[in-house]
Amino acid sequence: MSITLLMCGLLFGGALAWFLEGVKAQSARWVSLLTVLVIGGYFAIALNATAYDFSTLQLLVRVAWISSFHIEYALALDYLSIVLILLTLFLALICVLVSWQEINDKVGFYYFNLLTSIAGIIGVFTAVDMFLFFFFWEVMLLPITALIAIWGHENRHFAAIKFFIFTQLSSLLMLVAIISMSFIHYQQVGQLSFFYQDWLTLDLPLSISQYLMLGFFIAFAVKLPSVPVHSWLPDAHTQAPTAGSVLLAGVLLKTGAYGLIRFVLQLFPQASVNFAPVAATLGVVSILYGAKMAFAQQDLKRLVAYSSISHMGFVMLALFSFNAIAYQGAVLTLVAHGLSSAALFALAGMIYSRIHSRDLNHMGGFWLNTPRMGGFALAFSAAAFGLPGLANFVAEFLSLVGAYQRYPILTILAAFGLIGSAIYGMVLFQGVFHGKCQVKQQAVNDLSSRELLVFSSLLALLIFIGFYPNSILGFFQSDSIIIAINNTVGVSK
Amino acid sequence: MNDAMLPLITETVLACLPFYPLISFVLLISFGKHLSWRVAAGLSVGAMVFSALSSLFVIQQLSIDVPVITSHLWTWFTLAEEVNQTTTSINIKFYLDGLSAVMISVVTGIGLLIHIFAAAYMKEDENFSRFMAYMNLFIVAMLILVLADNLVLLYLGWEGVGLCSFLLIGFWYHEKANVMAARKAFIVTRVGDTAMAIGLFMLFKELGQLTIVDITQSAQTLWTTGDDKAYWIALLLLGGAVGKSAQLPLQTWLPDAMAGPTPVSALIHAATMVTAGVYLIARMNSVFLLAPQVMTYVAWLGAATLILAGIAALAQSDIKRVLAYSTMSQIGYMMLSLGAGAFSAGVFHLMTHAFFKALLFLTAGAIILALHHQQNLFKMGGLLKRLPFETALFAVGLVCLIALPGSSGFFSKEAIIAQLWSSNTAGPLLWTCAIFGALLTSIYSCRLFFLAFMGESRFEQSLQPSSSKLVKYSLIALAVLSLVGGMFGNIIETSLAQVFPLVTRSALNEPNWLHSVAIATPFVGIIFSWFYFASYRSKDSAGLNKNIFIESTSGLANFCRQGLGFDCLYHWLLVKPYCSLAKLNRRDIFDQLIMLNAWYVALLHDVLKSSQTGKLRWYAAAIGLATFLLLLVLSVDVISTEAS
Amino acid sequence: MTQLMLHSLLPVLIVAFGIVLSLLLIAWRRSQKLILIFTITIFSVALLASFSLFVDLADAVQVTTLVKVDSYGLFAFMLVLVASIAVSVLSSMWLTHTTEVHDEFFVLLQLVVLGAGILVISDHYASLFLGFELLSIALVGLVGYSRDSEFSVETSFKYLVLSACASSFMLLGIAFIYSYSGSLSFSTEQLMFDNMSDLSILVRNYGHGDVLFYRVGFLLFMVGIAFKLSLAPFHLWTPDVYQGAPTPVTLLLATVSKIAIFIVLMKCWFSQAIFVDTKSSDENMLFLMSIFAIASMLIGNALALKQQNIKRLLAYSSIAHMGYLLIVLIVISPQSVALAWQSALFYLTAYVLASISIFMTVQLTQYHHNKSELNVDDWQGMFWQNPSLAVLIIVAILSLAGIPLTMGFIGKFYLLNVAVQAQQWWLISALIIGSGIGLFYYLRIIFVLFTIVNEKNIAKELIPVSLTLSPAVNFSVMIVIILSVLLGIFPDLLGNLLVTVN
Amino acid sequence: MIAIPLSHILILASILFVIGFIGVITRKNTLFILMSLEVMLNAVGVAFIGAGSAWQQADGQVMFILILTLAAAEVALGLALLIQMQRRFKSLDIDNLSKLKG
Repeated sequence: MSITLLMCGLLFGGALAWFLEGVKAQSARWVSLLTVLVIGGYFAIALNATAYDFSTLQLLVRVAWISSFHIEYALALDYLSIVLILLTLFLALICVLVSWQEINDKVGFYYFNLLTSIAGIIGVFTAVDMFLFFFFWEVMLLPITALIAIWGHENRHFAAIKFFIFTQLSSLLMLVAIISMSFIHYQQVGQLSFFYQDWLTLDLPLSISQYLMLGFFIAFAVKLPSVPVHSWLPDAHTQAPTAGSVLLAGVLLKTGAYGLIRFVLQLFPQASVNFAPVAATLGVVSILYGAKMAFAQQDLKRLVAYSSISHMGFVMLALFSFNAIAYQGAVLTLVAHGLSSAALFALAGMIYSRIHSRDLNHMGGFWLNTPRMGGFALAFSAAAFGLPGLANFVAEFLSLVGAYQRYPILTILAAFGLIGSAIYGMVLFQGVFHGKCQVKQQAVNDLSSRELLVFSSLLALLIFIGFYPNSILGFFQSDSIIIAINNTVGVSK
Repeated sequence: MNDAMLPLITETVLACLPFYPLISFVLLISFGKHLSWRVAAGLSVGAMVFSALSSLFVIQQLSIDVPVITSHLWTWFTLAEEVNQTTTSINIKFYLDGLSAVMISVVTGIGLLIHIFAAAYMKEDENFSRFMAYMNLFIVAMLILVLADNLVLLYLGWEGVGLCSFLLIGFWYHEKANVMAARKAFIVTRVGDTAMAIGLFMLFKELGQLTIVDITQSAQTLWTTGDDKAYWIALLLLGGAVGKSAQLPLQTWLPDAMAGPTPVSALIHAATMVTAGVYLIARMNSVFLLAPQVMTYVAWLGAATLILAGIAALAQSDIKRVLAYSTMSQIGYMMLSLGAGAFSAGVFHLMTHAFFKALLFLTAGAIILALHHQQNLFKMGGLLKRLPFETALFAVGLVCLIALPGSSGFFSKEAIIAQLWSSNTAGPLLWTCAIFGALLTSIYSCRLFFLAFMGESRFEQSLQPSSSKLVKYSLIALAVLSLVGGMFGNIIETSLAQVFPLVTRSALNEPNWLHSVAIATPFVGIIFSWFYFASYRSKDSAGLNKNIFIESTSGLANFCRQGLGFDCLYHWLLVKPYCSLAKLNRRDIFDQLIMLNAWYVALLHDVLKSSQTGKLRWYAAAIGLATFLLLLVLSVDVISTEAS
Repeated sequence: MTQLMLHSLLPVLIVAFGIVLSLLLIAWRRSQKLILIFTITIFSVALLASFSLFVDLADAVQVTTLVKVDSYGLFAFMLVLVASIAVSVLSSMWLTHTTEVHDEFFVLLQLVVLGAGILVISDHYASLFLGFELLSIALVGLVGYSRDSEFSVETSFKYLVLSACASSFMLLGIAFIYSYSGSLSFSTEQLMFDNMSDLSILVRNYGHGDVLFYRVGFLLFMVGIAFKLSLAPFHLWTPDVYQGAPTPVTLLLATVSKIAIFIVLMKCWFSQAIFVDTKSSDENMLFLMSIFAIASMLIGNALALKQQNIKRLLAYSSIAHMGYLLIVLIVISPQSVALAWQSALFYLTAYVLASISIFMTVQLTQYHHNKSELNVDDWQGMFWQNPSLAVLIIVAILSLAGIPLTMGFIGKFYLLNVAVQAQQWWLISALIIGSGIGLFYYLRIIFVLFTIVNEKNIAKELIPVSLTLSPAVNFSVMIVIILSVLLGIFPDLLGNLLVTVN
Repeated sequence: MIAIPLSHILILASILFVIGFIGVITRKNTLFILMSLEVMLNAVGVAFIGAGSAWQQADGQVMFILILTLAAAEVALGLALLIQMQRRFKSLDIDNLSKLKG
């Protein structure tokens, strides 16, 4: 199987969409839909065909790239990246579908950007050369920034710049840490290396590794995002076009969590363990603060954006509890939140396309005309506040059960987030669908069949995972990296 | 039938039992708009019939030899605890024993009757099928709750019923009040749920188990009575229970929940969902028994709630709110009973209460419908003559509520009161509370009856009594159940005997007047009201001051009417601060802080820009100045490095 | 003088003879086209010569005490020549707008290149001085070249006076250094510093001054250099001159003069053996350089923040870039010098390529709007009208901002490598903050390109740029784009060249 | 001959230099600015000659000759611009030249 082919395919599809749109209008949509389907199919088939055991990292490609720094083009896969790539591809499909009628300007270039960013994200999930990782990490930002800046809402330039500067600044810190690591490798082994698995063998003194860990941590915390460096997210999500928000919330935030799992925890186990109380506290603060802020918002997309912050707080808390259950919970949260927040942003987009407003004050009473949409909205907000039976519940439950083993007090505080989430969930759902109708009812149509397809596929997955989480968790029973870390560090009760 | 096949069949039936209404729900929600009333009603009620028959069948299979029937569907997820190297599977698995048998029979039985009633009652509503769908979904969640083999699955049902309750309270979503009531109900119960969730985390940490049977076993082996951990866990579970069962201090949502359609109030907010807290405590009795202190809390909370709700009920003017407070108060009895260790009495009362409270609510619903949605008691009056059938049914319900001898309420309530005095965790003081509560019950019931059914008719318009046979039959069935429900006492006693352990009782000797007092109390209340509320039942309207039919505006009455000020307290203590905090920080203080940096940079830009004057001489001077400054810096640096 | 020495001086000699020949050509026949072609030919021949030399040269060649030819200098000279060719091409576009024959422009241009050529190979303060002044004085002529422009006098006056001032500071500095060390050669000082104790004996014996004079001298020397590199706080002239000068000359200022002077600074600096880890090195000098670097990064970026005029904006951004580049001077030990050189040359290449791209576009669009002042908003919606040109700008801007896929990122990566190895955390912090501020205005430009212009926007009288580009221009645009992206993705193509030669 | 210490010469040169520089920044008339620049350059010349003689080398004098050349070239350019300025603005006030700013 070739991940490179996967990325090239997406790039090629994007370019083709861009080119063909000039030749024949409307073709870009179909081309990108087809591309995503073909790529997704290819990935699924290739996965089935391989004989690798993905419970550990399987190196797929490793060739020299920049010889003066011993930088290599190296890609690898394990279940974590596979699950995240599948999520990415699925959401890519959703993105293509939700943009179907929303985007009417420069459609070809739009889809080009969309597919390019997907390619970049897949790169992030597979790169094991740290320079390459950083390369993809940055490259994926460009098209997403373009999506926000070109097709966004009224304040798009500000949001795009803010988004870009936040992530860029933090990732420069990471770059410094990456370079430092390679230099340490040089000092210890006598050769620069950016290869992830080389780094795992390094013997880092704690005095150094804590700073390096911090460099990585900040970059990923910004992407996750965690309070207090979260504030790019509400703006970016709010201003982005629907697909942009879906992509941001569904996948981009996951790269932060992925980075924490793959790099922060595994490269710097001891430093992470030492830092864990702080990180876990940040996670809890994010949960509570995000929930509180979500409640305060008038803007539908901002509300959902803050709810994402809250949910990602669970990931942070869970990851830094060093507990296998919590780890599973964190991974599942990634998937569940990816689906549910994508759905909520899609919902916001659909409402926006109907009433051209995101202001909750302009909404209310939509149920009358849009019972289907209301039903789905209910289900997705229920997912947001962790209703059992949907994927998010299992994810949060596992995270908290696991985290409780290590941080009882923090977990109890985090559990108050459940109340907070119920509050903003109510505000979200009732604000839109209950109460008296504020706008002309005729304007608000129920779901079209395309929208129905988007929602029902998302909901079906949420329910499926909600009742059969082992479909995902099954992959993470045996490879508990947390156990490995606990063993190396020697943490035990 | 092949004997060997029987367990398998039973298992299958049990496994399918909760899912008939689910099928109906899915169909109704997907195609509801296109279905006629007949089909929609048939579908939802039919599903309930299936469930009810299935539960009848499985309960039949329970016996002394087969005390428990389980049905394992699939493994939900597994919790691998690496420290103890234990792996716990959380299964989607149903567990039927005596306790859940009682519960499913109540849920499916009463549920079926209420569904039948609702099918007729809501016939005219344009969202009929949506309503029936929600009701079905509720039944699914409730059945999962009571059949759950582990606490996580129980939590699923627990949250599911909460969601349905929310949806049904806000069913008429155009009214702001309904919407807010729904929101309140959900959020307040969510507070309790969160406590319960924390309880689960704690349970898992301490015992490594979440399956109820395993918890029972390991709790008894790992903990001794009065263990700290048991105390906290029991307390947290109690938090969940008080939320769901509308007990102090999380009781405020229930009166508002009456905003929902009446069948909802009957099904969810009287018969089934609100008793989930009682079920939880009964189910987790092993843990509670290890924490006698918490048992005492349970009893006291129950007692406090029943008195508080009784007082509040005295001042209500809305017929449904009276019933709501009465529900709170009756659940207070159940809690009191559980706290006193009288688990089966509590569960028995749960069942009888379900019968008569469903009857009361449904009848009230029929009356309200007949009165064109008039719910104010002070605007009713004299309905005895105008709606004799409904009056009779209502009277039956009230008789049970007051617990007049012979009625079902009598058996269950007496069973509770009888066990209080000498209980280890209750005692004479709580017994007195219970008696006082019974007195209150009979007084507010009489007040309600007099106001609504006796005296001069104050409702001018013509009435529209329902002519639907479905309504009549379901009401009659409930009335019969209410009257004869007391006979199930023995069956329940025996079936529950295997579920609940024997609770040791203190050797306190019981005075022999106890029973007489308990039996006499309701009559005292009736007699008291007969005279005290004489004006309410007087037919002589001309000679009377009409003012008594205007709601009293005195402070005390208002205070009571508003549920003794809890709403106000919470509003100022929690809601208001949270909202104003949210409002205050709408612009996100962290964002502001970070954007402050942007502001600094912009300031720097402005300052520096002003240095770009375009004047050559200034530029030249700047070169000199900068050189001079650098010389200074250099010399300072030189001195400092040489000094060091 | 051996044949090797002559051979190694060939590129510079070619340019020098080119100037003489140009003068003869002018005397023979005045033709705009002819002189243009001749100039470009001279540059190309010099480029070829330096490339062959670059490939052949095994070791540095000392040609008299004044000049030392090494491959780094040669590479820099190649950069200078490439930039000069771009300048010639650009100016040919610009000069056709008048009927006059502008042969002296090209002679001046060749003089600038000669000055730069001398600078990059100089090994002595005298040759430095010669190159420096040759460059400056020729530039003064070029800066004020368009006499019709309202700004020409102002610009050239500012440049003349200020640069003369700065030169005098530098000369005074050189005099001080000389008074202390007794030599005007870069490299001999190394000897002196290696024997610190000997030096003090020397000083005591002769009484010829104090180490203080050396330090002050070096600072004054740096003032001159910093002025030319427009390092803060000697940056004030930069935006005014950039704005007032004709666009090709601005490009010249931004590239040729900066490359040459930075290279000579590096040579001078490294020959003084100032290293972080070496005990004998002068910490105060390192400190001084850090101040320059940090101040430039922050001030340059902050000044560009809300700037509308593109040329001024680029001026400010160049201040910041020179600040970044100063990082390579602060290296840990002599072993890292090679990396520092590679970093500097790579970074400069990226910078030159980006500058050429942007100024090319500025030149192309300037006359479309029929005004000499080009604002950022004038590029509104260019992506939809002139995608190739817009992509050129985007790639250049991203390169300046140091975003992956472009050379600029690799350049920044090199710099960070140097800084991390020298453990200069303050510099790194400043670089990160500076980049953050920089992103703001870089992104602003890019977003302007993407603005979707519809009827509503036209009211603002901002008509989107739509040009028809000649195939040649289009081709060169494509070449530049491909080159900068290619080198951004496969930096080995250039990096290996820099590594293997020395 | 009493040897004058090098430092004295350098200090003298510095003083001259500063005087020249102050001239540049205080004079409004362009001509005087050019003259002040000459003073600065000559101050540097003094420093070079002093240093050269202290080290008994010709380098200082060579540099001085180079500086003279530079000064001549600069003045030539300066005067040319001065004429331009006079033609265009009818004034030699340097402060008039401040259109480019911001």
